[in-house]
This record gives sequence, structure tokens and C-alpha cells, in this order.
Amino acid sequence: MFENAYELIVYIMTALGIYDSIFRVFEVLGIEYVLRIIIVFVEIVVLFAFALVTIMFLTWMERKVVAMVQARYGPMVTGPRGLLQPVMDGVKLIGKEDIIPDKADRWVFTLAPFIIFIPALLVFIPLPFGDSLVISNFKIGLLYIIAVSAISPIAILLAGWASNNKYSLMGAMRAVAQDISYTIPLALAAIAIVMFTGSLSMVDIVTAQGGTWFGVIPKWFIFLQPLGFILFLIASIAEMGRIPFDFQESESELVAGFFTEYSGMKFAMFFLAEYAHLFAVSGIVVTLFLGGWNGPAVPFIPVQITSLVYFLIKTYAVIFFAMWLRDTVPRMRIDQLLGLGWKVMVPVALLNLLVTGLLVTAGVI
Amino acid sequence: MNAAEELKNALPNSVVSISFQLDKPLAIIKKEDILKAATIARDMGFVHLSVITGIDYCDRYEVVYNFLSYVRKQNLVLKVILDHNNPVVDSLTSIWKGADWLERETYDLVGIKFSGHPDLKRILLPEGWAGHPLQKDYDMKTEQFVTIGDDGEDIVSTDGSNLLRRKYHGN
Amino acid sequence: METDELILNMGPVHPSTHGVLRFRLRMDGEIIKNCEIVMGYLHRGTEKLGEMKTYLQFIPYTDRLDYISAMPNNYAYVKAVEELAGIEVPQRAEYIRVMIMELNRIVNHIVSIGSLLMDLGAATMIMWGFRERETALQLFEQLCGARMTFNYIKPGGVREDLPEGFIPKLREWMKDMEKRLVDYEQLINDNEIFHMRMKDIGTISAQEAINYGLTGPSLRGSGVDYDMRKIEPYSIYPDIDFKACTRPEGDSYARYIVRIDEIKESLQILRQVIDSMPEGKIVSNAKYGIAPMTGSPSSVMTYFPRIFTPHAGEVYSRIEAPKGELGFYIVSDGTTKPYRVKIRSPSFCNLTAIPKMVQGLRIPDLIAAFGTIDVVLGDVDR
Amino acid sequence: MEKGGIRLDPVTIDTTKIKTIKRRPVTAIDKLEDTGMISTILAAREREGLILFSTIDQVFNWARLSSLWPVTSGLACCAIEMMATAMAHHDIARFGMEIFRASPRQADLMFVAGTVTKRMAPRVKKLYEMMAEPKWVIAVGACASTGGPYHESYSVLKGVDNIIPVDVYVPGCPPRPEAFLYAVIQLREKIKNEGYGAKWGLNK
Repeated sequence: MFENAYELIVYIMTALGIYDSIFRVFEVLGIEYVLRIIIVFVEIVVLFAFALVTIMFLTWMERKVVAMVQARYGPMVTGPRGLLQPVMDGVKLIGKEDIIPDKADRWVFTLAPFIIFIPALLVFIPLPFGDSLVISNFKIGLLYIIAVSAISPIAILLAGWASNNKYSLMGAMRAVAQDISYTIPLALAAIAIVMFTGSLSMVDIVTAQGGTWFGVIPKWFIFLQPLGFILFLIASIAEMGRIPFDFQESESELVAGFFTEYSGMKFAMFFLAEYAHLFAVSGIVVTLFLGGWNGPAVPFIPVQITSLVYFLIKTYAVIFFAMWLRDTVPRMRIDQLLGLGWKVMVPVALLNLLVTGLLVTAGVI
Repeated sequence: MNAAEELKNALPNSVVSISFQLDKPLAIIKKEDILKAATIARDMGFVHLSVITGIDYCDRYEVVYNFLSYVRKQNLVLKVILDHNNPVVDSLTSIWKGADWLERETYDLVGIKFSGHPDLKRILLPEGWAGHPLQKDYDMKTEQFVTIGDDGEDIVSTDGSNLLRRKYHGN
Repeated sequence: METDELILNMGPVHPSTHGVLRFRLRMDGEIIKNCEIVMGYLHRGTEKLGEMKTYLQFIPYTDRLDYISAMPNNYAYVKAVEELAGIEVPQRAEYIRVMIMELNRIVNHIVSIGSLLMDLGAATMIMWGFRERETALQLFEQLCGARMTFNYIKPGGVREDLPEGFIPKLREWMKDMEKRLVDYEQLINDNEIFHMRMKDIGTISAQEAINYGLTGPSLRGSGVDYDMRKIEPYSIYPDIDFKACTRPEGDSYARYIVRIDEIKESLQILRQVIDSMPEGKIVSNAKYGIAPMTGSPSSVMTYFPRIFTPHAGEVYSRIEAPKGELGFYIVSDGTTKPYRVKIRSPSFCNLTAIPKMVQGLRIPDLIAAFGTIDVVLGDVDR
Repeated sequence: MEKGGIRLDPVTIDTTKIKTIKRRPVTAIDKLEDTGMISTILAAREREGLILFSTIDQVFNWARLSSLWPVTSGLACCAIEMMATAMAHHDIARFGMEIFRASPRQADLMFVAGTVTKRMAPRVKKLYEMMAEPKWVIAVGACASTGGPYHESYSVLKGVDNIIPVDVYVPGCPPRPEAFLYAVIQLREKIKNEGYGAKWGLNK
């Protein structure tokens, strides 16, 4: 309906009858752009607050899902059914001693957590949470997302190298090898989607999936691209670094992987970045293949709200799948994983791309 | 004919005497011929080297080997009697890889040396530990402490002041 | 390009060394060129303590050797002492011993498989496994009051008779266990990643396995049809119908499958033992002043002698513990304390083969191979 | 007004004055002394003069006691019971403690679960030193507390408190999982009464 959340806010304020008066104040002062900045700033604050709450909730959810699979209760004591547990963990980690090892590279060691945490949040910017609920509808949204998430291996490498610990270094090397090998099938699987839409904008991709075939089957790309969906899902789980592909951490082999030496708040940032990544990547999977925020309209409720609900339901379903997978399967071996990436997934993704291209050119779909 | 008698027939000069250890055939071997006897025992089908251990009898050391044959379902015990001053016997590592650690352990705890062992060093106690605990005259009164050096190696001393944070009430 | 070797110290505090073991790895990138095992971080001097304690006082220490399967340890020591002293054991006591040892074998294999899977990254199996273990431990607790360190088997019999309602509870547990076993197999055996991780990893041929002195499931996984219960039958095993589970491959997967098969076989043994459990005394009272205590409910409760003096002599007695051949070599000089106790522990001897197995593999393979060898550090370092 | 050993009334901070005062008025801390809770007293003594940070302390203490992450370090038999405590039946996760960190940097609590041998002692100490403050230690079982059944052995340290400070001792050989949980609850009680302003040097 609207291009982005800015226009939505302006529309709401206009509807409430306050926008014009505020705008006039700024107009008189000759600084209209300041109002624009303020509104964008509010948007970003809301987004980041939402992201942080989501991340905290995800850590709780992960522990509860693990507990459910493993026939346990999970956190119960702190807050109702342990809901306050992530808050407590966060406060505790803030209060922990911050250790920088003697032989570590101090600057890089301190910088690495930020380099991993900030891109994890930047991914949220072009992500359409609902109809009109997007911070910025880039024309190159998909490319931007792939590019930004490719920053995290650099941070991991910095962290692993700066720690001056053999386990950290090995974890970092593994993470980089893994991320590089899996970004390619990830991008190739995403390009097949772009062939349908002809646009890299995330909003366009979602809009293209609106409507149904025969009034029953939703027009999601998962039905047009089943192979692409599987490739993208596997690649994104590998990108997230979760079991069965959690080589960067792999507790039973490398103690704690690249963040072995981190403590306190810096460790918390790695921890949070992991879950931010989980949410973002699940959101991207939903946007590309599961119809994004599309869903049946509900009378009397604004589409912005229903679409947000649909998006969250789908995203949490994907997240639940990732958590479930983590509790069920063992870890692969790094060479097997790289073999899978280069020998199976890249050729299959290319083939998928070729077939899709032919079909689209022939006008079949 | 039991296994010990067979062994005596094969090596009449090496076997000092044969008897029984409860129901298991036992042969006492001259200490320089243990490798020969063990090879023959293996060829007789006693492929499983179950245990090597040493016993300190104050006037002598005895090294006991227990072999088992999976096919014949029989035991064979070999024994070597060593001098108390210089307990050295040939190592069986050339025949059984599994003898490696058993011999190291015997060296570590009882103090019997195995000549021909590729890497005879302490296994359970850290390098530098004074005495062999299973010798009867081992000094149980003296406390020994271990600290770690720069490369993670163990340093043994009787002074635990680097390690302990309060007065130590050991016995 | 110039490359350098990486020396990696895994342990003694590392999540997948099952305690305090240390691997000193010389690595070329991720490939292990040489693996040296450093141990002794849990060396508690049990053998020396054996010389300082009387025969009965030493039984609790055997519990703490292999603390996951303590009952076979009890039994191995007691069997050696019984052979040394020539004590007859009543039939019922032998049945109870075998029953409880087989139960302990199942518990041991559950823990072993669970921790293997945890090292591979799938933590669910160990949680499920410990659920069944916990109920089994409750049975142990009913029997002897302890969950892990039992001190239950004594020379001449067992400490207490079966409590009321024990057998029905055990039957219930077995029925439950059979159901759960299907769950485990669904969770693990059909998993493609598990196969990728385990097959052709840590392979050791039958010849080498014997040469390295491997015993137990580790040897049977290499295709050697051996089982101490068959080769040197003890207790009531000759009367029981069971088979030694073997697999020919000799890799990690084979060793894992052998353990699963052994759980099934142990359930089979348990069923036979329960069905033919005789009535009667649980302690022999002939020789060493063990007198039945009158007035106790089942009138088979007995005293054990505090002081116990076998004949002078020496004995080597072995059993098939869950991890392999567990032997006690005891030298008696005719006094109340052993002159020398030597423990031939399965974990110690099985561990010898690890450097051979992992040569040229990677760290994850080392963990997989190490997990299937099933080592308990109390048993290694003693 | 004083409650639970924490002074709530606003007092101007004058540390020099506090140091020179020889006789303090009777406080809740002194009352604690009668009950013999030495560790609590020591923690309270450290907090002498700490006024401003009492609320922060309360918040942090609550967070700390709610999220005790143990370090994965099993030494011997007790480690198996530690595992059993973490498993489904006893489920230490209820206290938010199921995150066993393999890296001591990220852990708050060390279960010294098992016999500390002479050879392991410096490693245990190093592990403790690697942990980030604030950190706690629970000595689990007879061996870690006193040497236990191995007290006479030549290679066993007679109590881990000879090398590192211990907060809670758990008897048993090995202790049951219920005893573990009880020890955890005791430690939570202890943390509730600790003060950190002093440790950070904020009130000097």
C-alpha cells in the first residue's frame, strides 16, 4: 500500500491530524529534513528494540524447544515459565568481568564483536515485516542482504585470529571456509527467484507472491522452486552456523570455537548476533519462498497488522524448524560439508538456475 | 598336556619350572629368554596378552604375564624373577603393541625397567615424581606437589607453596 | 608456501574427553599426524590403597574405578577373592549377580551411546538415555541403597536379597526399555549424517585389534567372535542362551551397532535370569563364619565377616565387563590384606589403540572414534 | 532502616569517616555474625560503606543467581551425577543452568566434581583463574571436599579448598542429583546477600 514505513507513519499522523501542524513548525524554521530524520530515527529505534526483544525471546524459545524435544521443562524458576531468563542472562553478562587475554590483539579483539553484531541488525533494514512495514525498500534489497551477511565471516576471522588461541583460530578458519562455500549456492538459489520477479527489491518479491492459483494454492515461490527452497534452506542454516553445520562453534571439538576467549558483554554480543542472524535468515527464507507477509485478509483489521502477524507466524515456523533440526541431528564434518557445498549444491543450484531461466524465457511460468 | 608343558618341550633351556597358578598353567622363564618364550606362546595360539604386572617381594621382583588363547580357550601364565637391585627385563612391544602401556605402567608404579621399549617413561604419574608407589619401601609420608610450567609440562616438587592457598594438612 | 605443524593440546579439561584425558596432537591443518595420549590426571593410587585395605574394605574402591558400571567391577574383584579363598556361592546369589550385572551393562551402553552422540553434536540421545538410566538407577537404589557406587556384591554372595516387588518393576522397566530402544534406533540409525560421521572412521582390523589388546565391544566390532562369558564361562553364564554380538567392519559404526545389539542381548539374558531365578540363600555360610541372622524377614540376611583371611597364593581372574576384559590380579600372603592388587582395566588397554585409529584423520573423527571406544577415566587412571 | 543486610536509607558518603569510626552501631551484619554465616559476613564486611550501589547489587545479584552457567569440567564419578542432574529427570535447566560452557571464560560456576589429584590440581586452579569474575565454586562430593575415600592415597589432594576458595560443599560419594540441586539453591541464597560495589572499587 505504501512504499515504506516512513510513508505509513506520515499517513497515520495525517489521519490523526497532527502531521500538518508539526510539519509547518519545521517548515517555518526551514529544517523540514530534520523532521524526516526524526521519523526515520524513531523507526530505527522501534526496529532495534523489536530486534532485541525478539532475540531475547528466541534464546528463551530455543531453550524451551530443546527442553521439549528432550523431555524436560527448561527454564522455569525465573519469571513465569522462565520468561525472564534471557533478561537475567543479559544483565549477568553485562556485570561479568571483561577479560582480554594477555597475548591477544587488543584492538581487533574488542572490535570483532561489534563487526559481527551490527551487520546482523543491518540485515533487518530491507526486510518487509508486513505490508508497508519496511524501513527502506531498496531496489537492490536482496543483493544488499547477501552482501551484508557476508561481513560476518570477516568478524569471525578477526575474533579467531585476535584471540591468540588455537581453538579460536581453527573455528574461525572453518567458519570462513563454510561461509564462502555456502554463500554461492545461497545466492544462486535466490537469483532463480529474481528471474520470476525481475526485481531485487524484497517488497517486489513479496508482492509477486500475492494471490492464489485456482483459489486454493497460494502463489508462493516454494511451489515454483522446490529445489531452490531446499538449497536455500540448507545454505542458510549453514550460513547461520547451526547444527548440523555449527563448525565455527562445535563445542565438543573446539571448546567454543572462535569465541572461546571472549567473556562478559563481548561474548553476549556474539550470542545475540547468532540469534539476530537466525531471525533475519528465517525472515529472508519466508520472504523469498513462503510468500512473505501474504495471507488471507481479515475484515475490520488493517492489513498492516494482519500481514505482520502472518510474517511472524511463518518466520517462527522456520525458526522452529531450525531449532528442531538442531536437536535431532548430529554435526557433520567440515570436509564433508565443504564437499556437499561445492560438489553437490553449487552444480544443482546452477542447474536449477538454468532450468528456471529456460522455463521463464519460454514463458511456461 | 597343558600349555606350560608344551612351552617347556619347546624351550627346555629357558623354562625354569612349571606349575599352576590356581587352575592356570604357569611357567617360570629365565629373564633373558622371555621374548623367545612369548613368541612361542603367541605361535601356540596365545594371541591375547591380557596383563603385564610386577610385584615387589622385597628381595626380588616378579613380572607376571597372562596370555589367553581365544581358540584354545586356555590361559598361560609366564613369570620372570628379577633381581631386586637391577630389575630389567626385555620388552614385549615388538610382538604386542598392547604391551606398550602395560609395561610403561609397570615401570611407573613398580619400577621395573623394560629394555627395548621404544618410549619408556612414566604414564600415570608425572615425570619427575620421586619413587615408585607400588614398591614396598615407597615413602608415603612425603607429600609431592605438581605445578605446571610454561609449556604445560608437569613440575614435581615437595614444595606446594605456589599451588596451595592455605596451610596444607596432608599426612 | 611454508607450513608449520600445529601442536594442539586437547584436554585435560575438554568437553569430549569424557573426563580428564589429554590428547597431544601434532596436526597438519586439520589432519592429525600424530596423537599422543597423556593420562594420569585421575590417578588415585587405587592399587596402593588395595594393599592398605582389607579384602572387604577394598570393595567400595572397585566401585569407583569404572563408575558407570560399578557392579561388574565389584563382581570381578569378589570373584578373584572367591577363587583365591575357594568360596562356594549359592545359586540364588549368582542369579542376582548376573541379573544386576546385565542391568548395569545396559546402563553402561546407554551412557556410552549417549555421550558418543553428544560429542557428535546431537544432545537429545543422552537426555533420552538418561531417562531410562534414571529408572534403572532407582532399581539399583531399591536393591542396595546406592545409585552408582553399590558395594553390593560380597565374597560368598550378595549383601541383601531382592526387595519386595523388585522383579515386577524390573520387568516393567525392560518392557519400557524395549520400546525406547526402537526410539533410539529411529533417532540414530536412520540418520544419514550419523552414517557419514561413523562409517570407515577409526577402522582397525581384527589382527591389529588383538595385537593392541582390545577387548569387549571394541574387539567384537572388529569381527573377533570372542566373549569372556563364552570363552571362560563364569557364574551362571553356561546355563544361559545368548550370543556374542560381532560386526566384521571394525569401524566406529560397527562398534556402535555392537553396543546396541548387546543391549538387546542383555535384555534377553535378563529375561532368562528372571524366569529361572531360584529360591534359597544369598550368602554362603560354610567356611568363613558367615552365619544366617535369625528373625530377619526372609531369614537369609547374613553377617559378613569384617576380617577375612584367604590362603596365601595368587590369582588372576577376569570377567567380561561392559567395556571389555576386566581382570584382577591378587597376590595374597595369608594376612588380612592383599599383598598386591593389580587391576587390568578394559578402558586402559582399549585406549592404546586410539593413536593408531586416528592417524591421518581429523579432530571430529578422533572424537567419534574415541566415543566408540567407550572409556571411563577412573578406569584408565585408576 | 535495614533489610537483609543492605542499608536503604540515604547517607552521604564519606569514606574517610567510615574508616576512622572505631565502634559502629549494631547492624544487621553483626546479627548475622551470631548465626555463624562466615561467608555472608565476609561478603557483608566487604560492603561496609557501600550505600549507593545497593539497588544495583540487588539487581545484579538477582541476575547472577538466576543465570549460573557452569563450566563443563567433570573430574571423576561425581561428574556422572552432575550429568544426571543436567539430564531430563532432574533438569537443572529449571534454574537456567543448562548452558554448560566449555570455555571457562563464559562460565560463572565451577562444579569441582570428583577427586582432585595432585596432577590435576594446578589445572583446576588454572581453570578457576581463567573464569571471569564473579565466579563461584561448588565442591562436589567427599573427594573434592576432603579427599574422601582416597585421603590416604599418595596422589590425591585432600580437599580442593586447599587450592581454590569454595562456596558450597556437597557431601556424598557421589552426591545424589537432589543434593546437587540443594547445593545450587544454597548458592543462590548466598549470592542473594553478596555485594559487588566493593569488589569493583566503586565506593573507595
